[in-house]
Amino acid sequence: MSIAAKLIDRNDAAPSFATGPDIEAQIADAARFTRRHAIAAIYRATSGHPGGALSCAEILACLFGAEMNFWPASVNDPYRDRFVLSKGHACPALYAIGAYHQFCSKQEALGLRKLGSPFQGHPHVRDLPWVETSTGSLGQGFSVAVGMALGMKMQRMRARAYVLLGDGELQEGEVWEAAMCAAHHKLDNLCAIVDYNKMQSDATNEAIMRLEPLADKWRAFGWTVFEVDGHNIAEILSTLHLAASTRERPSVLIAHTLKGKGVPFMEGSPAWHGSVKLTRQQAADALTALGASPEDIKDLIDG
Amino acid sequence: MSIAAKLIDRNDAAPSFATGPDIEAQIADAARFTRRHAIAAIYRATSGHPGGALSCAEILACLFGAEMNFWPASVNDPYRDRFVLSKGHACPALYAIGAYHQFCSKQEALGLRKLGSPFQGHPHVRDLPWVETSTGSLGQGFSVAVGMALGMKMQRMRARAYVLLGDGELQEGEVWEAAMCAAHHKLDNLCAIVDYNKMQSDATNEAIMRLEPLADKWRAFGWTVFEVDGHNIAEILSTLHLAASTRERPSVLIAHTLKGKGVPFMEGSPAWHGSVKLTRQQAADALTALGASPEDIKDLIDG
Amino acid sequence: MADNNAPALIGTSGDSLREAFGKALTALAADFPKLVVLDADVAGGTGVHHFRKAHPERLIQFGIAEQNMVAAAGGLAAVGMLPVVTGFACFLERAYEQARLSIGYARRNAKIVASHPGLDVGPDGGSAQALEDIAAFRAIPGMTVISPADPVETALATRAILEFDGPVYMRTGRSPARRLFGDDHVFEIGKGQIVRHGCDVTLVACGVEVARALDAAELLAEGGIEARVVNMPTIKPIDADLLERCARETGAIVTAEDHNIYGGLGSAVAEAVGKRLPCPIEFVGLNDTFGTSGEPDELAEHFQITAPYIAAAARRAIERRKALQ
Amino acid sequence: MADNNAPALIGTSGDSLREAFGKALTALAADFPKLVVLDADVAGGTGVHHFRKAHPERLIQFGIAEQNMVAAAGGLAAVGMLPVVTGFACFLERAYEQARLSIGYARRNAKIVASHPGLDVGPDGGSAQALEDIAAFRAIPGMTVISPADPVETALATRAILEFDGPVYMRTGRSPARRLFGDDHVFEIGKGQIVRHGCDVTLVACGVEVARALDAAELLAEGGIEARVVNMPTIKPIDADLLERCARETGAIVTAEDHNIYGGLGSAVAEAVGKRLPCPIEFVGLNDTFGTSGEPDELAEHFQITAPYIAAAARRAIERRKALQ
Ligand SMILES: Cc1ncc(C[n+]2csc(CCOP(=O)(O)OP(=O)(O)O)c2C)c(N)n1
Ligand SMILES: Cc1ncc(C[n+]2csc(CCOP(=O)(O)OP(=O)(O)O)c2C)c(N)n1
Ligand SMILES: [Mg+2]
Ligand SMILES: [Mg+2]
Repeated sequence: MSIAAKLIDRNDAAPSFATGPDIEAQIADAARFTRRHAIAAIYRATSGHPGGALSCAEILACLFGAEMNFWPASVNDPYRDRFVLSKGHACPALYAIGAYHQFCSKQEALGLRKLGSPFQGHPHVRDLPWVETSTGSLGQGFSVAVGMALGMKMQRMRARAYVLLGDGELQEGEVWEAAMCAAHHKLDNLCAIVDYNKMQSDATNEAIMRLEPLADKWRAFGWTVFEVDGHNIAEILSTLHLAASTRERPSVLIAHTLKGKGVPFMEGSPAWHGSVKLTRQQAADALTALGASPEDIKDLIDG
Repeated sequence: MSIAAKLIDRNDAAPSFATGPDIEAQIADAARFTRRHAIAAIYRATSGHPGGALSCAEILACLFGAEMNFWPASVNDPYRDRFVLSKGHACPALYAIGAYHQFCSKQEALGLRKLGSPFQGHPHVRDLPWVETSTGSLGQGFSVAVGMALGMKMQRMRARAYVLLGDGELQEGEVWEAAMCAAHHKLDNLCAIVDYNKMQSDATNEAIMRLEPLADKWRAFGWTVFEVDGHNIAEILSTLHLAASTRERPSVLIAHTLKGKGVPFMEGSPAWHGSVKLTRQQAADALTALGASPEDIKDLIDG
Repeated sequence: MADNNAPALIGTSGDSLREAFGKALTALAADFPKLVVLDADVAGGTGVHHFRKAHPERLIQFGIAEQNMVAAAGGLAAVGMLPVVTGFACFLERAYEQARLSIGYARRNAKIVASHPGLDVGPDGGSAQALEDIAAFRAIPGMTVISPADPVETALATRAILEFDGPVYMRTGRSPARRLFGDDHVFEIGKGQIVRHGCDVTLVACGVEVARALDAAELLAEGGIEARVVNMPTIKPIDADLLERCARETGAIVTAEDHNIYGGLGSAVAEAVGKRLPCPIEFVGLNDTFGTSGEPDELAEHFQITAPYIAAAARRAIERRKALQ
Repeated sequence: MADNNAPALIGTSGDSLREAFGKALTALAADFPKLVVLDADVAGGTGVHHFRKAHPERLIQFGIAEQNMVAAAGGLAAVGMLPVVTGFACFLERAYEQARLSIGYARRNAKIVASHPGLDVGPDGGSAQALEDIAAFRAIPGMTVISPADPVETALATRAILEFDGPVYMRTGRSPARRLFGDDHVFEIGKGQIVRHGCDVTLVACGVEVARALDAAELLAEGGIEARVVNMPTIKPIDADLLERCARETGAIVTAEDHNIYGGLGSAVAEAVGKRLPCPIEFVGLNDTFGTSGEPDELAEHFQITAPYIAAAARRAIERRKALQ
């Protein structure tokens, strides 16, 4: 099946996202939903990583809302595009965008981290096939995506593999093995996105383990590098498009983001980077900051 | 003990290497010895990696013959410089240069790879304390050297750590973890040397997994980079000296070498890169090419 | 808008084994001047935040790069430091070969201390619940493997491993742990202890399962079965003398661990008993499956490693012993 | 000057298990169109050079980067390929956590085939002799672990693991191996086989130790002891039914493996017997020490895993059985 054909299928399957005139507004809506849903799920779970979930909302919304040929009806289609959340701890955002696009139920996705729920604290492909692989151990998802891109090329599938990495994750040597390998094998069907929020678990990258000059690293490893504002939907979309037309080389978007984006008391505050427990008041405040109405907040928190 | 004081000790202990007027000639002699001894040992062992042992003879000879404050009497001195052969499979060359500098007996070092001999197929620190750590699994020796450099800094020792890596070895992600870490911790007491012979086990780096642009990779990881002709003793010596005066950053010498250097039928021939068995005739031919006299050859092969 | 409230960090309060470890390490810093602690950006989770606060200059940050950290520990030890590598059990497994070569084979005086083992990890889920670490590290020649049972024992074990000369792998734990031992508790590497007397069956446990084994003994006592409970904090070298004695005196053994039933404590006990004095053994642990998200106690129940399951295993072991007689 | 003679590559000739594997894989390529082979620059040593020659487009080169290779195998399987990861046992251990998560936990249909296990590695020395791989991989939930005994069985096992749907770790071997089985040999995952009858003691072995166990049985026969020899190529899932039968019929067991005595075949047997029908067990293997350089047979002698030591262990096991009666 050609990609063009698939695009038409897609329009049939999910007309509300792909055919609207104002795609950017749709994506902005999805990003807003993603943040609120992720915060609610983390609150209900009494643990989880809000900072890195909030920073990647636009990136996920762009991928799922426009860039990828991937929607609920294509979960078993071998020709679908693949998305891997290599920074698996940000899965509340992945579950939320999945719920928004009907890969799963919104309500069920709020069951995060609970026994019996398929929405584990880190994505597990045997519980939720649409997450494509199991992640949680930093670095591995990127290698898995490299394997997917390789395998799709060998089978002459025109689908693409997308993978989202954390900046702290880039300290794992496996990431540079995978980067070297993808360039060597000329995987132009692979697109990596770095959620460059400048923070990791305990502190800033700068304090823990310096990453700069980051673009130079990727270039020296043979990648085409794009730098974008990771909260600017138009810029992300057009850059993903550019990346998709790069030939013979994999491409990476270094997406400058703000950890905790959208929730003022979390933005830039190191304490909110790791796994945390939200009080009811904190959850409500965060949802208010994210523009949720009192009714929505009640639903999200207690519903 | 200050480094200056140690230098004097050293002159006492090994006057023949460090005080001669023609240090380069001495080092050239040591490199010749290293090649011959390594070939003889591999012949006797009926297995071993000649290519990568031959390519690093001058590098080892410069380190042991001039650069390092390390000699048999200082093997237990906590203030000694440390050398780690991260490309452990090249140990026939390490054993040879060690024998040349009296860290061990020349005759015993020919017992390579034999049961009961401390000269194992890869260096083992519990058998031979002067090899500093056990290597053989590529990538690890570099990390160990980083740990040594860190530990020496913490203890305010002015000694330096040197580590020799293979080019194929640079494909290990652990190498880039260690590189990032050394730059982050500003380990200017660490000097890495890459034996850039452009070949690994099965073929060229280019065919197996492209490394270029290599200097860019190291620079992007925060290192001061020097490129040298790895067979030019004067250049190696002066560059090691330059590297030692670099402050706040670790330095790397990318040493351009020829795999199998000195033995025409091995130079550039992929078949001789991995572990091989030498026939008696091949060993004799190799030793002849390395300028050994018929008598020396007899001694080395049968003695 | 919240007044920039700090979040409640999960599990860093309470008497978890990781907290006990972190505090003990901090207190021991003065006695071990060469001690340095290695972290890979998880100090907040391993208990090492205490040490960092007290001795920032002795906490070496490696970033999220476990391979380099573990091999570098070998280098630190080589130049005379006393390195304690810390991390989550599951992620330290990615430095397994580094632990083997640069610590085990080189026989370095370096310690690896892993928090977040087993189901005790809880909501992070199956990917983070290391159920194979004891087996893997036990197989490395010369590696000592320890899993203490409560905060008191963890503190004692922390001192013991620093005093011991050689490579050690030690598990701590994430969730609040019940205090089992008094201030007079003794910990010696290589020694198990009978913590409850009984002659009908022996329950051998380590880590969080010791508390559950004690509870199981209570359940069994209600049914008139007197179970002996052995706390076996050193999995390697295993206390084979004690196990032989228990095999002789009770003739039936149950092992209990928050780990796969293959390769861990159960396996070490089966080897020792097979070699010394065979008797029926029942294995309580994860039945060769991965974990999932949930609270530690819920998960323990779900995967059947709580007291009732240990008690049931004890009854099976006793039946089997009787059938043999 | 030599006429640019090619070197004699070590051990790529002869009937080593790695060669048998490489040839079998090459022959099977036609039957498994999705089969791809992953290499980390050691194809000359793993037997995979045969496959590369025949099917260069199906050999994926990862360079010296085992972590990425193993996790990428998970990705290849996810998009429908049938990946076979190849490498030296010791270096594949550095991808242990990748095998756990991206293959084991994700339950991918990917195979890991390791050459150069144990003392059989020979002169490369202790650093390269993996003595802990079976233990480590056996502990990963859901991972099948196989170690065939001769070239015939290796070829059959190669087909069997490709037909099997799920994660597998398989050991081959480096040195020339004695041919033990005829063309009618049958290999089935999870099944052991009695390859010599006897009722005084059972010798259970895998890999290169099966030949040595058969020799040990000869030695024992000279002294009037009839040893049963069980070839146990699948270490996980272990054939507990067969072991129970052997425990019942012979009452004494010896395990023999080119591996640490902790965690491997011996451990799997001890678990199964402890759970089913306890009997005295003696463990032949590396006594928790690393190897060293030497020829495989010399090393086997030096570390006491040859036939005479297996026979001595058998006599001890029999004595112990008698003492219990
Ligand atoms: C291999 C591994 N080591 C450690 C961890 C523990 N961990 C979870 S999240 C995290 C910080 C990640 O930082 P970053 O990649 O920057 O993610 P983000 O800022 O986007 O949340 C760490 C260290 C892990 N998940 N995997
Ligand atoms: C981790 C690891 N993987 C694989 C090997 C097997 N191996 C031994 S030497 C070698 C090639 C090394 O090439 P390079 O680093 O370029 O060394 P040189 O050319 O200097 O000999 C390989 C793959 C190893 N020793 N360690
Ligand atoms: Mg970050
Ligand atoms: Mg090379």
